[in-house]
Amino acid sequence: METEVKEAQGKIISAENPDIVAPADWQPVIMGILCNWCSYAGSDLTGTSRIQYPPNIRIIRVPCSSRVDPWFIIKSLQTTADGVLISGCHPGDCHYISGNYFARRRFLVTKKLLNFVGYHENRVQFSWVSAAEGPKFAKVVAKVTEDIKKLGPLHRYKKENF
Amino acid sequence: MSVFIVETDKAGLQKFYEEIIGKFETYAPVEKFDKYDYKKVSNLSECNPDSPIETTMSLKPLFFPKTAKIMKFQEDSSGTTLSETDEDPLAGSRVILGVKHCDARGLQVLDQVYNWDYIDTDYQKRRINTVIVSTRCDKAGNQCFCTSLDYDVENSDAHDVRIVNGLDGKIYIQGVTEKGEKLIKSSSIQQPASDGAKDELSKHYKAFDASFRLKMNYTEVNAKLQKLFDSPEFETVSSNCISCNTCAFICPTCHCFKISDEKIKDTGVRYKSYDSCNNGYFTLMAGGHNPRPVKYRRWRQRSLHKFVYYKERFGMNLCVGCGHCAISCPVNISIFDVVNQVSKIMQ
Amino acid sequence: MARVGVFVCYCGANIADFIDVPAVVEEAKKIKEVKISVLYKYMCSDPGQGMIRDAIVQNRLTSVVVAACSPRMHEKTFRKALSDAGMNPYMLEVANIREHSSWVHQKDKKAATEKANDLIRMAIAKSIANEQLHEISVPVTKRALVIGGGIAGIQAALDIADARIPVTLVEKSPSIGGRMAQLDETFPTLDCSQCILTPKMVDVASHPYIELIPYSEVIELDGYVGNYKAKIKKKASYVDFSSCTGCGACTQKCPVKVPNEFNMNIDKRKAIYTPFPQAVPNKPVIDATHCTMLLKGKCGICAKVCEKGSINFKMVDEVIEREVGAVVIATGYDLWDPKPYEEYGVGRYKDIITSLEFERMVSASGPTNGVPIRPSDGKVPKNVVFIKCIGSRDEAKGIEYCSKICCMYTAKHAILLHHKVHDSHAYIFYMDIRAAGKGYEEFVKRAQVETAATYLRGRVSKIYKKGDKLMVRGEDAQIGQVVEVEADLVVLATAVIAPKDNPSLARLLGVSYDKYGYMSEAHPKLRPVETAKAGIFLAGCTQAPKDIPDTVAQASACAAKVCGLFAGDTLKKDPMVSTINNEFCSGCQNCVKVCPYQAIVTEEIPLGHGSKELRTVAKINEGVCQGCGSCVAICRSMAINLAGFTDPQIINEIVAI
Amino acid sequence: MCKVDKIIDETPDVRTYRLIMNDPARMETFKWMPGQFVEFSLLGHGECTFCISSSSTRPGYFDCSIKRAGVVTADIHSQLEEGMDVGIRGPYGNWFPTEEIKGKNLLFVGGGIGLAPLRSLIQYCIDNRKDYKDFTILYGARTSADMCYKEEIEEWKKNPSLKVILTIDKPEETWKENVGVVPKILEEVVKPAVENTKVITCGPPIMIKYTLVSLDKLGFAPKDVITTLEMKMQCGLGKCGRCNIGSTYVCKDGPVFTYEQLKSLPDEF
Amino acid sequence: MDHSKQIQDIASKLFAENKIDYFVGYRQNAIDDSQVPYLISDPAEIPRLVFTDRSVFNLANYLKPEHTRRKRVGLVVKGCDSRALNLMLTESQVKRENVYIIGICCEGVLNEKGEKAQNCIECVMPDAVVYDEMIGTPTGKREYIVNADIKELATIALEKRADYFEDIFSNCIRCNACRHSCPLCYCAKCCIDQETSTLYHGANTSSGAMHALMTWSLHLAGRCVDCRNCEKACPSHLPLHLLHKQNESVIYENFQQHLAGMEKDDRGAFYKYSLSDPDDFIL
Repeated sequence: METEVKEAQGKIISAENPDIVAPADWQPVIMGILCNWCSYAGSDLTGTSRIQYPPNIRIIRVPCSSRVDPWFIIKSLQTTADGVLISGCHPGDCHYISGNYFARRRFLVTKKLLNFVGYHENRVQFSWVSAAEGPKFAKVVAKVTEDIKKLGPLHRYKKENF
Repeated sequence: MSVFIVETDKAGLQKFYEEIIGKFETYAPVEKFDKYDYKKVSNLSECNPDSPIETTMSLKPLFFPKTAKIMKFQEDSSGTTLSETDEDPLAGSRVILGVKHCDARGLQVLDQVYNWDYIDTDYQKRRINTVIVSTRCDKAGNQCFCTSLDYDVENSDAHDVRIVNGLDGKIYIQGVTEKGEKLIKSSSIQQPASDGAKDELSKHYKAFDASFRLKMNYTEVNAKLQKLFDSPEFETVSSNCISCNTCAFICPTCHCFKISDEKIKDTGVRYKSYDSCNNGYFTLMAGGHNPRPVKYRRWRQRSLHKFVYYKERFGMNLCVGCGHCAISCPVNISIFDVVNQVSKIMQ
Repeated sequence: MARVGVFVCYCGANIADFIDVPAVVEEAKKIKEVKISVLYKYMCSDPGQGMIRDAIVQNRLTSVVVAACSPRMHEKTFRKALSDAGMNPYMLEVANIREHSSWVHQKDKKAATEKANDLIRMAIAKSIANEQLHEISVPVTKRALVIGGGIAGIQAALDIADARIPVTLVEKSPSIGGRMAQLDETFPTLDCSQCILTPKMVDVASHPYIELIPYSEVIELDGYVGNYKAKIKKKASYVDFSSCTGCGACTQKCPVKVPNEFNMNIDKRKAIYTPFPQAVPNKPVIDATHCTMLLKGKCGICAKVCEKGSINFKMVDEVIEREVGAVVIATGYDLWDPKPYEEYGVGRYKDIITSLEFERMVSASGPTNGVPIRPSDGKVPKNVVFIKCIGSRDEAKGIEYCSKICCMYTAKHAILLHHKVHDSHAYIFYMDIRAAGKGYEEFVKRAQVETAATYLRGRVSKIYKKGDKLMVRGEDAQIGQVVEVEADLVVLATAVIAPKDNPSLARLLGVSYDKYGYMSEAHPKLRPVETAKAGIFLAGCTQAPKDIPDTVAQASACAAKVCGLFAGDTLKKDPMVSTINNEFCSGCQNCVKVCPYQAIVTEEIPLGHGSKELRTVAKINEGVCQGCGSCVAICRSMAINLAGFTDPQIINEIVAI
Repeated sequence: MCKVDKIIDETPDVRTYRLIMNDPARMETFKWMPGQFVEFSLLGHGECTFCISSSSTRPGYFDCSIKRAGVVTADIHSQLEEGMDVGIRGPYGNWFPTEEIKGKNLLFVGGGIGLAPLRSLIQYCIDNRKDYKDFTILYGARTSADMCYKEEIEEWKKNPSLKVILTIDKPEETWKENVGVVPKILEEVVKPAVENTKVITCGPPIMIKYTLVSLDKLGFAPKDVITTLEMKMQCGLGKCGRCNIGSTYVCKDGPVFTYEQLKSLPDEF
Repeated sequence: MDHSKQIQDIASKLFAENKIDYFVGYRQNAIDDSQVPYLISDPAEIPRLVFTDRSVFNLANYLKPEHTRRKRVGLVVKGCDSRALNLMLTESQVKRENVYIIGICCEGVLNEKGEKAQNCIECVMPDAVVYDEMIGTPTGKREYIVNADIKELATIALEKRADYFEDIFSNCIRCNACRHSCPLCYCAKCCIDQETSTLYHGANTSSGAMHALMTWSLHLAGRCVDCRNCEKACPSHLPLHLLHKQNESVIYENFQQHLAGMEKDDRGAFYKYSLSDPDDFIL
């Protein structure tokens, strides 16, 4: 990847937009929104199993992935986050019977729409992680972090510059 | 009022514009998404100020932006500190080209409300530092009725420089105010107009005036509307309004705004942004009382404010007859129609 | 302004080794709402909780953030501490700095510390938007409704009633007893089905806490857990049960003969009948589809012979209402119709029968007085072929699942055949023998050894008639050869299927059902008795095929659940439920459509203050809502919020970093 | 910027916030007249208009009484604590004609939170007692718990130069004063003399409406009836256009109007 | 396409039989050749009713309570309008017995330039899908075409596309004309309305507009019927259809070819699900 070359020169250059350059020690912030019954429990298992993963994710607990309104994602991207990871129960395993099926539809459309208006598709990612999948959670976080590091910091539509 | 006139031709006018663009921060109608709006230009090729162009938004946003920061604040454990915003109200001077006279008149009307009692300094600064170069329309647009209102379109002093494409093929550049005169004098176009220029201008105006389809008797309308507060006709004419507020946002003279705070963590900004009296929440009070809860009441406020109240208070009609609202209205309501219809009912 | 206390836990070395906890404590102090920020070795210990309690009182805290292990671990502990200190327990937020930081970033103390700071900031921000919540208590009607009077329904009703909780038992047919009443003996002990069942049936009839409503169906169920209202249709029986003594004169004199469904249509019953001699209640009903008096207005013999004058031809269906707090569904099962097995000659050859028909024949009280016969000529069969997995495990013709009981009852049938016809021989074609269960494997062995039944592993490919015998051609997979058996009688072990009314019943009760029509349990492992709808439970084959011991166990489990539900005067519920702001609700009712629990209904409210016009808005039933938040996210006008996870709380969390 | 010095719970949903400017010099020069209002901001939550409910004759602080009614006021009630900062702009608007009413009998008619602007004027008049003749205060509230400034009312009652009449809408067991809506009490109990009297009234719209009718009946001339108007305001500077009634800007030309002036305005408040 | 006469006849009949309190149609604009939505309660006004290929505005908008106050309404709907109406019926905003629907088999309407409008070229259902009376000859459902602009935008580089959209969002003046003109934005209080929202205290900045327009378009995802009322209303002429068509194409492609409001009682795409919805984008 191009990114790796540039990193050697002490800079991260965004794969999304070459104009965005960040110092090599730049760390993205990833907003993780996890459902209580599967993914949050899974992430707890990652902890109890002492599986190590990158420290960039900040986790918000919600009862079900269906609680996630698309504007959580937009709000995150506009304020604090460089990327968003939303995780829920595997299809069919939803603690609330059908919540993740409704959520899945919304996520697909939201992801495509965000991509359409100019967010790289890797900025917003989704995963199914069950309560037993501690190692998977670590893998997912590592992948998402890696993806977003390549994209560099998110500047568009940021509200922090008052 | 200055009556300094120079005459030139097409090429001369181009040169005049180019010189301005070279010297000043210049704005002109620029095309975007199939419509025109005033945007900063750095090259004459980006715009076409020769003939007046119907812009969607009026000149208003250049003086009274759709959103402006009023102040910033920062909270910490010791308390709250306020600070000025970094927004620059306009330091140097700028020139706006290709303005229609109705838009310019809009500013003149706005001056009244901004300069009574408390003076809005940001607005004031922008006004003082701007030179408005208007191009007189050759003929009326479909929705125009500026000549029917309470101001003298022919000799309007709302703009600083007027450019007229004379019927004789010459182009006249007329300095209307001192600011305008100075602008012309600083340019290289210096051929004074011939004696016939004034006649030529008035001939042009007559032709322009004759092209209007929409005419009303302003004095009569104004007088009638004053007595029509309880007219049921307001309900009829507003029935197909969808309360979308477009008219107010694009109106050159609508000046209502709201104040809102936005805060992220401990810092925040207070904004002032456009609002509209057609909005149902506009007058809704915290206790739930709303003096204008239904559509027709809001329409009544809008029409009467435009044609009666403002005149009563500030001596100018709040509608300048530009027709922007009728063009942008999704359901094609025209305020000309509305006031005409309401006032006719009385006869 | 909010006054927040932050309590950071070392968790021994678990957190302190990988996170610079003192720095975290200092960082939290920088937030203006934070009034106290302290550190302790084990927050969850008694002294740790004491610290929290004292700090709440001393600093007049409005909310508390504990930075420690996962909220899934100790949230309840800390909530208790809050309420002990007189604070609303839901003003607590837990920042998970152990599972989410110290344990997973052990190599990077700086990053782990930073992350802990952020997690605490988020928790503080969220806690500021927390609202005081109170446990929801829902009043309970202490009466249970049991649908279905088979062994599952009987057991559940008796167990609940024994706890002195009134039960309404609704049975579709004229008598309770269900499938078990049709059985002769039961595996693996071969005790007589009637002998163990009928005492229970009598108990039901005489139990002071059981109201038995036979010959009736549930047609409507409204309400929610603790507060259901059921409408029950009592079908017209044309017999006044209160005066009828069950003498049986009417059934004897009735001239109309009808195939007897209790005996699998092997013999006939009358148009006025009791299904079987031990029926409970032992009162006859008139079969309106066959009674000539009801059909044509001629006859009326039964009315003439009835000394009590209990016959009433003018009786009509009656709908009664019962308020109940819980419902047990025990609708049992049906048997699969083996018609698709054309190659076996099903329907063409009279001597191919189903196992339940065989069961009725070998029953001592059955139509043949306990002797199996060939339907074609009434002779006692010698060679009997049993074929298992008819319909079961057969995706092409039948259903995918294993019916679970066929292996065992076929073994039982082999033994029973041997008992009834000593010189007979049983051949059993099977795919696998599934005999998991107490005493089951031994029972199969007994069939194989004691009765010398021939077990042939393989599918039967064809049955054809040769003389008055049936030739059964199949493959013996163990020897790899085609075998042919000459049979007097062929018994098909047909699959167990869900009753055909299950889906419609499920819909009216508002519970979900699977693709086979079985009612769905809330969780296949951990909540096998509950449905997803609170207060509705499942017993027996209505959920999936089961044998009698499993059914009875599940029925008793249901009873335990019902008794648990009724233990208090009110039901206590987590307050994390959705709430609707009527002002914002536009009544589009999409929330109603996405709610998995039917917890949302609509109500009419005045259009404005004192207005007579009405508009429709959604209304959440707190008693039913489980707090998933599906409705919140789909509500476009943001009229719904989920307590504990409100929009402001989540906005605060998002922007807090 | 001002600091909240003290918060007084008046009723279950009304609180009085006593405010002191952070800059003592500005507090010194901050002068206002009864009836004027300020723009009160809880930063990040929004700005609201409140009248000052104390009198500048009692310097060093000023009071704002705030009823929980909407989003911002709810935030103020839940978030604002003693010692916190609030933003204040003002004072804006006109004031009660303190000069014009000199030497007259004064009748104050207040309802609910409507006593707040009156309180400012009452304090002002008490502190300049010699300038005015008879004082009557009629104050009504929905219940006894909804009465604002209970302690101060007690003080007024003790003051021999004031006549204080209280009423609540519905009877309560421990209530010893009048029962009934304000206009009724006005007509039946107060029976004010019309001669040389100015009436100053403020309260909920419905109360004002019927009080004006009663006053008409009692023979008061519209010019002798003074009220303050409630209208949505945001800028306080005659710019934002919200408080526009006809050609009048309530924030500049009001909020104090005589009944006579009100009659000339379009019926939109 | 001129159905003025038929509509006038039906309107007179409805008034004569006292079946309606209001009739909503179009009349000729006095000033130019455009048409104005026309709400009449007086049969005397009927002769002014027209319907031609200039009858653009989606009249279902006038079924919102603020306009016709839950009275009985006679209404003219084209194909797309009727789909919106269908959704309003599904979402309990309108009582079926309160509307008398005159369905038009639409031949497409003209845009401001006098050309056939883009949404009419790409129209999937020109005939009214719900009606009491039908005017014209039904031509039936057509094949779904992915919007030409979407296709084009999808091919350009991400960063360019981002710039393009940032430009769109920064030109938004937050006048809310789009939502007011949308028949399906009937919420009593809108979540993107700055005045009442718990979500936006924000100002008219491009990020505020982006948040608002994105949320708005997601609320219309699987419900938008492509009548383009919003786009016509937008004073800034923003190509709002891009957002809606993008969502529509994703939904059509992935969720059993769902198109909003085509069938009676068919809910929006987000209020139902299928077990076979795509899962491959999820890690």
